[in-house]
Amino acid sequence: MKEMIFALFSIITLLTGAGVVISRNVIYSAFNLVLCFFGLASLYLLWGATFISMVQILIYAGAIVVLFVFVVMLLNFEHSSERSQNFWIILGSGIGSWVLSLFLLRVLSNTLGASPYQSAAPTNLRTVSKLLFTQYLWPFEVLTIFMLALIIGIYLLGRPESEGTQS
Amino acid sequence: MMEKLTSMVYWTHFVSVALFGLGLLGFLIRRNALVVLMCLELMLNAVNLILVEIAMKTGTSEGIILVVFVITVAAAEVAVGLGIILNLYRIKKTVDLTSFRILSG
Amino acid sequence: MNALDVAISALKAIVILVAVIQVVPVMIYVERKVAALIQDRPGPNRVGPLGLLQPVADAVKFLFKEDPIPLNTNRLLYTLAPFLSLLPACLVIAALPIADKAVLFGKEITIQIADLDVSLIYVLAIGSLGVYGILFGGWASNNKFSLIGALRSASQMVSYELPLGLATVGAVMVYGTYSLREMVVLQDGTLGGFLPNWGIFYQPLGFLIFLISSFAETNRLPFDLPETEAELVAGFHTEYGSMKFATFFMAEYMNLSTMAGMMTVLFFGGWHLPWITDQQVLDWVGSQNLLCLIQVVTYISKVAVFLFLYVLIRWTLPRFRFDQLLHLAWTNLIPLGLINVAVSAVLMYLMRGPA
Amino acid sequence: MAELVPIAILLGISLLLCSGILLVTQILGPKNPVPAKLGTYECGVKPEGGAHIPFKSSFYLIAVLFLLFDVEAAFFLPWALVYKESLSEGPALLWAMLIYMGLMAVGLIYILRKKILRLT
Repeated sequence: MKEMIFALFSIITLLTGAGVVISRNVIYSAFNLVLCFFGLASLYLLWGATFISMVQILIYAGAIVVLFVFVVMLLNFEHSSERSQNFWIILGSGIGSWVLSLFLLRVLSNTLGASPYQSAAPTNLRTVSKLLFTQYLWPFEVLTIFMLALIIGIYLLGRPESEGTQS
Repeated sequence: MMEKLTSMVYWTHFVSVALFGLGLLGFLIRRNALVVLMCLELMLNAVNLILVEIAMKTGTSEGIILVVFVITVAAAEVAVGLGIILNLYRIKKTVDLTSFRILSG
Repeated sequence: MNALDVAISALKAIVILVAVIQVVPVMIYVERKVAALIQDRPGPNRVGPLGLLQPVADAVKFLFKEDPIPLNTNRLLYTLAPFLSLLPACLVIAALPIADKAVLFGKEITIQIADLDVSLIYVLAIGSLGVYGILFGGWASNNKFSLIGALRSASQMVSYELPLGLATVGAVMVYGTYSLREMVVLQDGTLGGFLPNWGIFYQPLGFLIFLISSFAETNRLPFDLPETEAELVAGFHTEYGSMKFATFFMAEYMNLSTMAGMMTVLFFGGWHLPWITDQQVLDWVGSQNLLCLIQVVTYISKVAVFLFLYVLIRWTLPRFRFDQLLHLAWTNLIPLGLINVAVSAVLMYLMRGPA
Repeated sequence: MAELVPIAILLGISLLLCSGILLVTQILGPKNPVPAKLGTYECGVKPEGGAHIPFKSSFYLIAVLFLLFDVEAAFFLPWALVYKESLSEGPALLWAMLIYMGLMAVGLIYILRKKILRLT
């Protein structure tokens, strides 16, 4: 039963993921991306990772795609119809990504799928949080400094036009 | 075959790899810079799915912590990427990536 | 999970959803009556006794209106947008714990649709999706006013989501759990002998931030910038008519009741009566089901008080200007939220019990 | 798993409700489209040009800053969950969060000092 639901949500995720790639209109791509993130969040839920699932919705669907939609609305896309790519590039990329995917699937099945290791205790969120703030504290603080640099970078990239000419 | 189709592990691998492949395909064939960024997101999410699977299957914490880090990096990538796209749009009035080949001679 | 469990969950979902939807007509009536009272006019008084059937008349009118789709719109997104804002509003109520438990059919039934262990983040996450309905609605309408309204509304909603989240962090710190249900259970009893053991006495600043942000999150006056009738016609739903317009309206009022419910649960003890523990009430009435009924009534009256506060503020305060609104969020509420978390953390450390 | 079933049921009911609303208006409402009704309403004045006009990038800045601070605020949630029970183990988590919050505050002060949120 659980496996069937998992398969259903997997298919939804893949279809919407394909929708992102093939949609002509950018706003439909963004819409498909939201649905795809939803599918992924439900897959996480089915794996039992409730916190990650909610963070997925909170940050990916609630913030990142909102930003995409904002930019689509800010730019005037009324007349920018996308020309399609050169046929040979499409063919090459298609075959390339297909072969790479097959290769990856093979590798994953051989390494992860074959390993019979199954933990008795499920991952506990409290343990994860404690680890994040004790053992992995320094990577975490480095990430914070990275975010700080990002904020400054964002300001430099996105400041209004009138100020951009000064420096 | 049937036991593969009813196994969550197999489906996880399949979805993850297929999503990664889709993202890669879109990254290569689409010209719209926004869609290219979205495809990058798809690829990062494909990796997240595998990390969650490993963490939940083995009962360890590192997978979850890595997912949190990946989400942060994805947010950073989108923020900077869209900033660059907005600036490019100001210059050329288009987001078609093929019109930004000013460095390729 | 057998068939009976599924049937019970379905029944719970339907009953609670219908109950929350009933907030909409009640709120419409109360809002119009209070507005009339404040502006010294009679208000609705023609349909039914005291105008009580006015919401019904409104609903029927909405149903029988023509529903034109303007030309040059993106038809798919135009049609989807109202439902994109209604769906999150419907889904979010799953996490609200209304009462403890009743015993029916020989089973213990919790009066909450889904007892997730991360229900607090669930509310925040699903609540943040309401912005899509507004963004897509404004963009698909092909109307400049709608687009400006949608952009304003979206900026406002995302800006105020941050203080909202930071205010709930304080509550999570105090209770040490994400589950709203466990939070309410922890608020039983009295604090220091003379106060109810409610979250507001642990997190007064957090409550204030949450209250202010909830006005902005639900696009209510004094933060109803997206709608500003005088500037933007009607904001993002200018081009909407008939039941689609009513759907936006429904979503707004349902979000309002969710926010009121969240405040009740996080800061005002949820289903608990003040000063009295559940055990004492149970001893008096002697039946778990009766206790459950009392809890439901308590919860609903607390929510009603907050809803009335929303109405009162809507009709007494003037509107903010858009830059003032963003200024309030970024320079006041977010730093205040951070300070609240820091001060709570330090205080909790200083006042920690013996290990 | 068991607690996901009610949410799925609620999602189904809400979807039914939404499609029901859509269907009922389609059936009950009259259909008499005339050009004036289908036109864009911009205060009764004829619309000038397309509606999808480019906007100031300030809106973009708000959205992107929201994204960054949302990610940073999301880190508070796991910390807040374990803070209470870690109190007996000394102030390690308190210091971790104070450093983090200090760095976040520096970023916030930076953007406030630069006044990039002015929209007027």
